[in-house]
Amino acid sequence: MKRLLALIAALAVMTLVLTGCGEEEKAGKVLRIGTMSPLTGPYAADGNDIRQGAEIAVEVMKEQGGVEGYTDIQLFSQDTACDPKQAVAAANKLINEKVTAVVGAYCSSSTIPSSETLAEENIVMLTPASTSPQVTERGLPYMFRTCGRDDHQAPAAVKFMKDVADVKTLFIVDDKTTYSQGLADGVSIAAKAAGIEVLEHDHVNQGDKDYSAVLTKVKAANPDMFYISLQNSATGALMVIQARRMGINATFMGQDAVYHPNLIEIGKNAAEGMFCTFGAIDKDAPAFKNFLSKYKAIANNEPGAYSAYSFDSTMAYMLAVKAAGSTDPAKVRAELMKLDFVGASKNVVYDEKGDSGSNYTVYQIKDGKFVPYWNSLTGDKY
Amino acid sequence: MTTQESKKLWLSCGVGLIWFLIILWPLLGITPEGLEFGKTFKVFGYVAVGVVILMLFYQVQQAGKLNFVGTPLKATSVGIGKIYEITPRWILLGIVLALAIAFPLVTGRYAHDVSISVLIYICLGLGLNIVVGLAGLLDLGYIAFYGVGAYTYALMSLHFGLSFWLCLPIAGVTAAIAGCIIGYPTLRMRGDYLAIVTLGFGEIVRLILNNWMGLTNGPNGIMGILRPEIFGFQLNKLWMLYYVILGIAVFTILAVYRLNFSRIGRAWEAIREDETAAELMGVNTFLLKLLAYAMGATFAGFAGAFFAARMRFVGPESFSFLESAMVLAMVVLGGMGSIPGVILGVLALVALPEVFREFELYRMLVFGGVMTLMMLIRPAGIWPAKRVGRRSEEAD
Amino acid sequence: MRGSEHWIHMEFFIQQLINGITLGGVYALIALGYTMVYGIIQLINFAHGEFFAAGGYMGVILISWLASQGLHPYACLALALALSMGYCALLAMAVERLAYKPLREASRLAVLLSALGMSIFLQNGLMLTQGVYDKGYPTEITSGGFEWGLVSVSYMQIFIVGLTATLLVGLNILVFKTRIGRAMRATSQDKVMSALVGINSNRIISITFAIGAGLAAAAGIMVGLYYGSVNYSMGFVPGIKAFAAAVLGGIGNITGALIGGLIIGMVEIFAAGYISGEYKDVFAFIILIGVLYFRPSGIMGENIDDTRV
Amino acid sequence: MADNITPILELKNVVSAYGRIKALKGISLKVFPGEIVTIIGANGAGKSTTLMTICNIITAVEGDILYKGERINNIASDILPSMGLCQVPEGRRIFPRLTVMENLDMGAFFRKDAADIKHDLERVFELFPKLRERRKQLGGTLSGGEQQMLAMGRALMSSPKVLLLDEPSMGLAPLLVKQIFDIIRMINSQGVTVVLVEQNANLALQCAQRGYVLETGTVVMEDEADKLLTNPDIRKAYLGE
Repeated sequence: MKRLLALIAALAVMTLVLTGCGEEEKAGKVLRIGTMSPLTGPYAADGNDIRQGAEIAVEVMKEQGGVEGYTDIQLFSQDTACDPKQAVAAANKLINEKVTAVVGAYCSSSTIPSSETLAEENIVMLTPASTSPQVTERGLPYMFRTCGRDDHQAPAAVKFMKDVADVKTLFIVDDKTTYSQGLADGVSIAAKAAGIEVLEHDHVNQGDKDYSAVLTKVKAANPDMFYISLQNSATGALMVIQARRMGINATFMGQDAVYHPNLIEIGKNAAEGMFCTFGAIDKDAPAFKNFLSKYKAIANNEPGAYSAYSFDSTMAYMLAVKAAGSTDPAKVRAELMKLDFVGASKNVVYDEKGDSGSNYTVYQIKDGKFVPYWNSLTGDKY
Repeated sequence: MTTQESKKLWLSCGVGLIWFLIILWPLLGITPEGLEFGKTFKVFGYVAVGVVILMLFYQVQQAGKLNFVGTPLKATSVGIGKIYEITPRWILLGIVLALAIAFPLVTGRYAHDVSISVLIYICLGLGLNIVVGLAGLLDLGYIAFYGVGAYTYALMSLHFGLSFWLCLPIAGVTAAIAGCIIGYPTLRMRGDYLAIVTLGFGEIVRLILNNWMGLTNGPNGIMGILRPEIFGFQLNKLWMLYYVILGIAVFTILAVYRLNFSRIGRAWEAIREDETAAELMGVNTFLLKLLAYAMGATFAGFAGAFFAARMRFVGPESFSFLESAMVLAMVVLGGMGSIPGVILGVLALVALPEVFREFELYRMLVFGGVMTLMMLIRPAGIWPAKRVGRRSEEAD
Repeated sequence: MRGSEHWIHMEFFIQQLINGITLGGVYALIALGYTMVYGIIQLINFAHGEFFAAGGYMGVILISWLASQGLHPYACLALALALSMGYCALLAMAVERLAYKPLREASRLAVLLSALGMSIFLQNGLMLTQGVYDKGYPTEITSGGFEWGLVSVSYMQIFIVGLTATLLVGLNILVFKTRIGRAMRATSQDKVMSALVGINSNRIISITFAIGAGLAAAAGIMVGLYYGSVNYSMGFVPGIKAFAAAVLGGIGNITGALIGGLIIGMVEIFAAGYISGEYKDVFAFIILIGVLYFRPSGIMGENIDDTRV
Repeated sequence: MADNITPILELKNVVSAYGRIKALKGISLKVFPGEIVTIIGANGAGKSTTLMTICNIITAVEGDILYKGERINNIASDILPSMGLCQVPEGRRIFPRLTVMENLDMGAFFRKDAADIKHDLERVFELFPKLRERRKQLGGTLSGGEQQMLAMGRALMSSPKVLLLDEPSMGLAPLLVKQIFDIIRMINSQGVTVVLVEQNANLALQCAQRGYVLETGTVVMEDEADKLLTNPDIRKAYLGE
């Protein structure tokens, strides 16, 4: 009987805790930026890269004297676990933290619902990793994307197959996520249009480690190229290891999610010679080198696939705030549209939709390194 | 506590710590560059100090040295208990309801979001409570019905533009049908076989949602679902949605309460306690078990439809096994078969990870540990139902 | 290559059969732990998948450390296998003592949830100590194999099947021929009576956990070696499949776990090979439900006393 | 029995409970070496609980249990057989999926002396020749009488000093019951002290030297067996006259 009291007490405590969260004191003027990425769950590795990229950007900005008018820049990172519900909760939490911009998320299925929540409060969202066309196609005014789009990546990959690798037959495998399947479908359609025979388009499930059944099919089909569209670099490595062990001789090609040092670290010899499409990052450019040295010094590991994009997204926002002199979303948007800066990943320029263009480059793994091989914009080999 | 007992306690504590060190060190200390001890001992140090402090506290408390805190506290709680006992039940429930109604007026967005989650889970928990708590059927795939409800509304809204209020009962019915489909072949099974089969069904539903491109749009999920409307006015603010789900939750609570104390509820409990005996007494166990599945699924269907309307997006990620396990955890942790118990369980398991958000990476670690700890401290749940588990109480 | 379709189909089938046996062997080893623990205390040990993951991690940690000490790769592997099995045994005993033993008299759902909490705890513990990135196994040890036309059998596959068979035979001897095995069977049948004839049931339960976790650790290392990497969340999916395998074979039954593991492995591989990769798990679960519908206590029958409380 | 001999087993004011319900409300009894003592009483009087409390399956809340003068309240159940205290519980509780031979081996689980075990096994097979025939069969496939024999044989394999027997006659045909009681006397004559719990008071009292009568958790009467047999109250209440 006394327990009903406990229920009331628990409700009251919760009310207090939750209201307490909302009423933080405003000491000085602080630029508050949120990050959202999967910090737990199967995509924690990529999520970690995104958070670290943003942290480095803030550090670099502070070293350069910060943003005028703001005493400090604070980063609030939230975990989405690549789950739409948690992503929306994270977005609401960040709104409560009074952030004015969010860098994230990773999975398109998290980015899309959380962007709707953020849009209600006119908070700027810059995604460093969600490549689904739907992210910027919904007409949200404050949605920006620093990475490329799937519907640009697929044609680039197929163009490479047709023009450079001289592929006649193709086998496609994806792992059934919004991103990996969308891209694989895009490649399938573009390849058929380009006259490449798609022998089969098969799927594996997330969380699987055993791909032997599908790979036996690949071996029996004996394609010229084996296109691997997976959500995660480690699963990509597992795929190539098992494929090589089975004696598949096709050329392997992956996409930007498997483009990660992990692919080489785990895949070792099996990954040698594999191609990957990834937004061109000029690793010799001073901007990237600067980023790399900072990253290594602060994060104490190698940057991942999306670290540089996350860095650039955060940087772009801070630069826009600097130029606008305020965090007023309309003014920031105007400044973001005017922005043209040399980032770690590329020259960041946003178009009307909020996209920043894609400049997919095909990389090849050679001697345990990603080496630029072919540029989709110019059609030239490096 | 005698010195001998205390010695024994400290001894087992020491053995435990050494054991912990043996388990921890290989994970932290062995690297290809060589063996390393500093990091391990740092972590171990924190844990050891924490454990020793807890032990000391426990001993002091056992020795009665903390009575100066405990006694007044106890006196206050006894006093409040007396006030509670003389206050009529409806006033207390009224206070709870008033608090729930006033809640969004004094809180921010984030609080609304969390409390909407709490209310959704209350519907889910109470629904599962019918299956697990009342009828005693272990169900590890319960979240499938939630998914069916969510997709029902999503598809109805997308293809036919039907309103939320019309779809809410439809979602309940489709979920109930799904419940019967799942229930039918499983009724022959008992105990843990039921568990794995329901788990299998849950996974099948999730995989179908993820793979049937034509119907569900696969992993991309369904976007652009309409928010609920009232007289043509769209409820697009979070606090408005809060009242919608509050209404659904109150309806669920009332319905489950009525069911609990009805003939059907008693029949379910009879099945839970002794199925053979119930059958001999003329209870149609087959039909009633099916009904339990269907009723449980219906409430999950309602919750699912609301979830789709609230997120304006449904994707298969939201209906994984872990989610089923979570709802089950809420029911068992709160106390099976007891409505306030389930509500407390939901509050604990939704609020905890939110409170722990500050721990960031340690969040789920702490969560898992606390879950085990709570089960160890209160194996029958926070607020066990009076009619459940008498046998286990006797064994105390 | 496309000339002799018939032979391609035959070879394709044989290759899939080999794939299925390998995968089934892995599931069987994990399922054994479930089945043994279930047999003795009727608990679905959700944390079992985490022992598997921990074993995989200890394997890679030890192999790379031992290799850096200049040991022969095979010696590294053997030593790492033994040590990881020991490590997971200790881990399982600690978990049992801490999270399950105090709940011996409580309702089975309470223990189930305690196990679930432990599973979450251990998974995140692994994540925090080992990081979120996958850890790659040294692939040099595992390369090579035989090839006949389209059919290829790697040494690793032979190793997995061989090790599974050896461990199974060893386990059968342990359970059916030794004193401790008799005590285990007696405890699983009647705990009170076992105490009355002088068996310390707590110790026997602890040993059962240790053996089950040891087998899971062996499976973890084999998975790491065969597939190439381990990560902290790897225990979950095979855990569920192995649990299904244990139930399919008849939970509590050692031979049943083997048969169940092989069936689940085969169904998955053949469904992916002949029907569709994304629906393979659906087929695995449908087979499970179908079998249980017609044989409600698994293929080999349940090995649990009906008189238990 | 003279008071100067120390009892081999003694209960002093033992209280035990299932949760809040007290099953034994302060039982005191003495068992002297070499005798057969019977505990009789109606259903639910606490007879089986007494035996379970002696073996620490149910822990005594109050009072002392002394075995050979030593307090054994805190000694774990699984240690007691090695001290010579062995129980055949109600319903026999043989291991149904262990063979007869394995069941007998379980009785000698804590023993290491192979030669003596073999000797005891022979003795058991002499007492129960049926078991020798069926030694490869699973325990669960035996008939009720055979199961009772197996349970007693298993207990003898631990070479007990004190044997606690709980309702050995339950569910058996009269002829078998007689046989079982003959064997109990035989075991006793070989030097094993026997505590016999029975509902069949007539048979039990004929077999035993002394008896205790339990009613709702308390000892209401204790006396020599033949005196109890002739006690009119007892005859009325338990012997159906």
